[in-house]
Amino acid sequence: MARIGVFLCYCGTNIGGVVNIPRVAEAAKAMPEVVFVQDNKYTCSEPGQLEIRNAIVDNSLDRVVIGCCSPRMHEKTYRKAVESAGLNPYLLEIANLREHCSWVHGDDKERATSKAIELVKMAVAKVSRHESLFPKEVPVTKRALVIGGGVAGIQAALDIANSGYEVVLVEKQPTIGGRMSQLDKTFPTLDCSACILTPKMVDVAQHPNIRLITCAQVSKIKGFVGNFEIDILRRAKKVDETICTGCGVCMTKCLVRTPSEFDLGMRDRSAIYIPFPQAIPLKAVIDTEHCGHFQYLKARQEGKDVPDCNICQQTCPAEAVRYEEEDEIITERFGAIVVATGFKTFDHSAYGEFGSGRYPDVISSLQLERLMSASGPTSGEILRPSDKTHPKTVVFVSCVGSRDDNKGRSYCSKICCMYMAKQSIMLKEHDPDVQSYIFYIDIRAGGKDFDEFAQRAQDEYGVLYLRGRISKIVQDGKKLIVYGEDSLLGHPVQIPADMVVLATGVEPNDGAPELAQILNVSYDTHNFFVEAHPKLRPVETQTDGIFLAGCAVGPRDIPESVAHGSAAAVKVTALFSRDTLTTDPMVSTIDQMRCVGCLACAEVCPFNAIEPQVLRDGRVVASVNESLCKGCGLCVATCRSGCANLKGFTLQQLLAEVNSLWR
Amino acid sequence: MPGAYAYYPGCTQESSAKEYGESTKLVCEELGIELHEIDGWTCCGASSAHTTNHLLSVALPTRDLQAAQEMDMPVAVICAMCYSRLKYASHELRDPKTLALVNEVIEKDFQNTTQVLHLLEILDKERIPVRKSLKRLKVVCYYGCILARPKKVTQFDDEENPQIMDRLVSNLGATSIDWGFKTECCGASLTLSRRDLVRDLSHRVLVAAKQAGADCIVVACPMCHSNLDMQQEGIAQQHGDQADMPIIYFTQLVGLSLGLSTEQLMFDRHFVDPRPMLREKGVI
Amino acid sequence: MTTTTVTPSVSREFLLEVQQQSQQNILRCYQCGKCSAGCPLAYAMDLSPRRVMRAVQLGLADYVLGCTSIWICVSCETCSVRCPREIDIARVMESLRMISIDKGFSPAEKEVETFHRVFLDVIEKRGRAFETELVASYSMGGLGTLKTSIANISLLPGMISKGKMALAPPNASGVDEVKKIFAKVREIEQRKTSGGSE
Amino acid sequence: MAVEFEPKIVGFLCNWCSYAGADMAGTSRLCYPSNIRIIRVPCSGRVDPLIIIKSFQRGADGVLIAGCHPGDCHYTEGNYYARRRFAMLAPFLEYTGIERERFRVEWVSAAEGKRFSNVVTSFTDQIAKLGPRQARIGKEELV
Repeated sequence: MARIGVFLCYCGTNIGGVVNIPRVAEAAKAMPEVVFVQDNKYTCSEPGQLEIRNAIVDNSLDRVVIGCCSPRMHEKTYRKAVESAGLNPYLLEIANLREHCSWVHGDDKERATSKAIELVKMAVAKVSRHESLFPKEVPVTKRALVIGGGVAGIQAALDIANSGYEVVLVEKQPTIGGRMSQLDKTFPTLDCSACILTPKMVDVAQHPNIRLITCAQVSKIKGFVGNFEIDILRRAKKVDETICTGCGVCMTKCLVRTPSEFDLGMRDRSAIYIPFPQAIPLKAVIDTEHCGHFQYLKARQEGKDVPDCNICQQTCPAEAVRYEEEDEIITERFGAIVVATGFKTFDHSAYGEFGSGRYPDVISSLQLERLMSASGPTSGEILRPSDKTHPKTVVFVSCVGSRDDNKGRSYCSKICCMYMAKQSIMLKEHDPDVQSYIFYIDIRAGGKDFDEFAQRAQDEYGVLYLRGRISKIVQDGKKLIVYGEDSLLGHPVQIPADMVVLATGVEPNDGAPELAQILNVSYDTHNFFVEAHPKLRPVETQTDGIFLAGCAVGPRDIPESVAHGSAAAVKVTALFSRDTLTTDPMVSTIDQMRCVGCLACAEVCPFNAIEPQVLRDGRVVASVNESLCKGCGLCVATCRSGCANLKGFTLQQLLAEVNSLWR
Repeated sequence: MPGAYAYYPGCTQESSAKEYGESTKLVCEELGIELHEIDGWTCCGASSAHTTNHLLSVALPTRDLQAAQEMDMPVAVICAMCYSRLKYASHELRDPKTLALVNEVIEKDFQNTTQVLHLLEILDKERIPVRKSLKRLKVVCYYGCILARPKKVTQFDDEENPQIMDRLVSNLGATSIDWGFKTECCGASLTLSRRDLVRDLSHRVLVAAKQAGADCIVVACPMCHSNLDMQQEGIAQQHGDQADMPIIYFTQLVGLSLGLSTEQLMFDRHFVDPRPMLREKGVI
Repeated sequence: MTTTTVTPSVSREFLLEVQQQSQQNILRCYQCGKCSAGCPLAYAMDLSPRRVMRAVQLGLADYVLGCTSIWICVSCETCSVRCPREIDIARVMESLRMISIDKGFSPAEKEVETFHRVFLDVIEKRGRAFETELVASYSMGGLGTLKTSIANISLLPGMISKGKMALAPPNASGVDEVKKIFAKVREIEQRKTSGGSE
Repeated sequence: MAVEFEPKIVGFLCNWCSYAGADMAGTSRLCYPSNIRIIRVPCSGRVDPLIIIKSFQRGADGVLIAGCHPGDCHYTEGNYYARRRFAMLAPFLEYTGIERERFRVEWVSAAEGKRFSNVVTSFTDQIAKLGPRQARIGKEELV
């Protein structure tokens, strides 16, 4: 026989004003196994908690029911109070007499009171079937994996490393730096993007706690928070990066020319290449798709005769070229993961009305960044791609691939309004004769000094803003005719332009949903990763130990990405500040004697927490990894043999609640 | 594979676009494409029904589709307006309630399984035995507004930059020039009521074609043809510049490459006579 | 200029009528102006398509039903296929024309409305469009203005000499069915309007 | 009629959305009929059809399940399983003689206090109209 104590809270008049507490107390005394009943003005107050503690000790209570506010409010508080009396904190049940009774039945005190009695009865019935539960302690591997080496990932890696923990930074491209390394200037301060980013990139390379793996991606994950085991697929660079000095001789010798990804096709690169002069690591890689040697190998396999090329291998002063190098899988253990896979810009070929990329002088905003960059294809001179002349009339078009359901992109990309202002200002700085026009729908300039900056573009630099989305661009000789409406004027307008810049929107990088599936974290319809809570847990995921940073979550600017990188780093270091982790004990259990090994439970488990286990007699049964289980109970409702149960919400406990209503 | 089709000529074939209808018949005969004219076909309602009465605009083309259903052949259409109206009707009739209502109106049992094809779509799958190459001819293809639009209804081709007619003329040996006015509107049904606007719009198209360096404009719609060809004199009066731009149906171009004569293809019926240009380019 | 009074009751009623008729959610329009930027005829309209949409959002029935834009629109669908909010604007224009006829508005572009009426009359009578009769009855029936009539008639000799005008009317055996369709559509519409008052 | 029918309704509410939604109804003081008895579960996907059958067997006049809106599940997909499971259960209940109207599945978010109050009110009215349960499943004894 259990010894249950019932504590009833008046909550001032919140409960007591509607529910007749003395009558509830009277009824409680008659309930089975109840040996003690007490009421209190405010149970949650310091003296209220003390009374519970004393009552437990004085009356040797072994179960506690508190009739008070919602358990979502004070369950933790009361668990502590119960624990302080030497009782297991999970031997407590709360009857919600406030939110679910007095506050919603204030119009009928009589009915409210009888409902309160039943709510207490249900809690008593349930608590008598409670068991002591004990959280588990698991050790933490204090190493972090950061996926993505853009500015958000760099920031997260540096912050974690500076806190004294080891970091592995994995980057898909041959270099870190991300989108920011492609930019010329940054808004609204106009400081040079490379000047502020490259020192950080160098810090990453030189930090004793950071190991950088480029040309690599995560291919598999096992384990759980504190103890992830991760496979990293490192694609062969065909160059030994421990020997390559980054001298660049190979690039001058290579015979192949193919459009540079870094310069968005506005310049060619060799097949063995370093993406840009400030790349980290400053090591060459071979693009096997275009390299003459690998085309020779492929042709030979197909029985065709193509001349071989190994000029880079022959001329490399350091003898670093390794054609035979293979892809490899690196398996490592980590305690936490930061996902910072970043973004790419919308591909404007989806807009047939803007020429689908047919007009050479209709370029994307990121291409304009490369044109403006001193290290870009034109050494910072702004020349139109078609005839290398200086454009004098430039039209900017906002929301290309943003706020357009027609193109499956309903969201605002957030950064375009500001970078258009920046680019139009920079055009004027480059050439005072340039007149820029910006077609916008709304100017979204929320941010420190943002609106002032957009205004400055207009009143100091003479940029003309026209409110309206354009509908068509037509090539007319050397001019591009832009058809729009000035919606403030209410008239159609057309502008003969020398160059058109499409402000292409932000979208998640390729491979984001595949990575999300590997990591088992959620992503939205646009393939952005989803935060655990959009406001209060912006860098966490629903999976413990996996954090998010930067544009992988949604469009954001540089300072925000940096802040989110740091925020994710803080979450990681907070996790690493402990030697062990406590896990919630309200998890699933499997009665392995009754389990038939159908593993339907494993199939439905959203957290891959159930795995087959082979018993000594050869029988296969389900087994719950308590560190992974989140206690949703999906397996329990799925189990056909009734051997799965959920601690804290067992079938017996729920049935006891139901049954008590008719007892 | 040449096939058999239920042919829907459209009202203009009997008068203003007779050369379109005749060249279609000759070309299909040459290529072995069987066209069986739908018996007792009637008007699709054109833009007038579409503009003023929704139910009528679906019911009129459905009557013709129903007649084709009895022939158990896909429908071949040459007029872009008819094509658009027939396609639109099929699209609307996917809703069973609309189908039931329209069946009540036409007093028939139409199943809405009949396929509607523009002759361009049929020729696109055809290998054309070019007997006379048009290799010195530089053309722009003008699809007009409703052939490719809206794609969810017509399923015709890319709605902003269609290629099907460009592919065809390239196969004939001519050069098709990329230009920005492929799908711009010529003014369509305003021909009689607001001729001034039609002349503005058609003028834009003619000027763009001229700037693109085209010898002629190739069209697939009788209304585009009449607005661009018949109105050219009036356009010159209204805008002060003479385009002298021949407007040729794609069927006539195919006919030329198959070796048909200009008389057979009725070039004499054009307001802007294409024959001097064709002679200069060595096509005839 | 005048001040427009906007009240919930007025704006709701007309908006809902247009939405019902066109099957489009006009409130989705965020006034970007892409429709008007691409419309080949916007230059000739008194209200750009964007402003038509705005007026419907506010429920300004008289303002929009009396405008020339709805009659100048030729349903080329450029606006509809490019609308970033996926509204079929051409369909909204069509609905506004029908509502305007229903409500007895005198069309701001009388000629255009007349042409469509004459066209349908010819079809009902003959089953097919008979261009010669169309031009003749539109131009000479005193329906069009003198200027357009003369312009249209001036084309006739050329057309006839080029053989572009058939002299004999078309002979469509389906004409009886077409007549029935017209009658039936009228009957259904009658049923609808009287059904509403039942 | 001497005594007015007082239906007894059991409600299984997921902890993250609907239970919080019911709390929100309380915080907003939105009154609703007092016939519902709420049982907290971690997820609507935890609710075993067995518990529902047992509730009816014990004498419940109606059973309400409420969980997060599809797509919003705290455990990413529990409510999808719940939805499918209960779509299967409803015809079975009908087969055993329990009217389909006595069993309802609703999605209520943590912010939808008003919605929760509306759901309970309309469900209670619906059960009251149906009257006391006629069909009985097996022997209504304690399990």
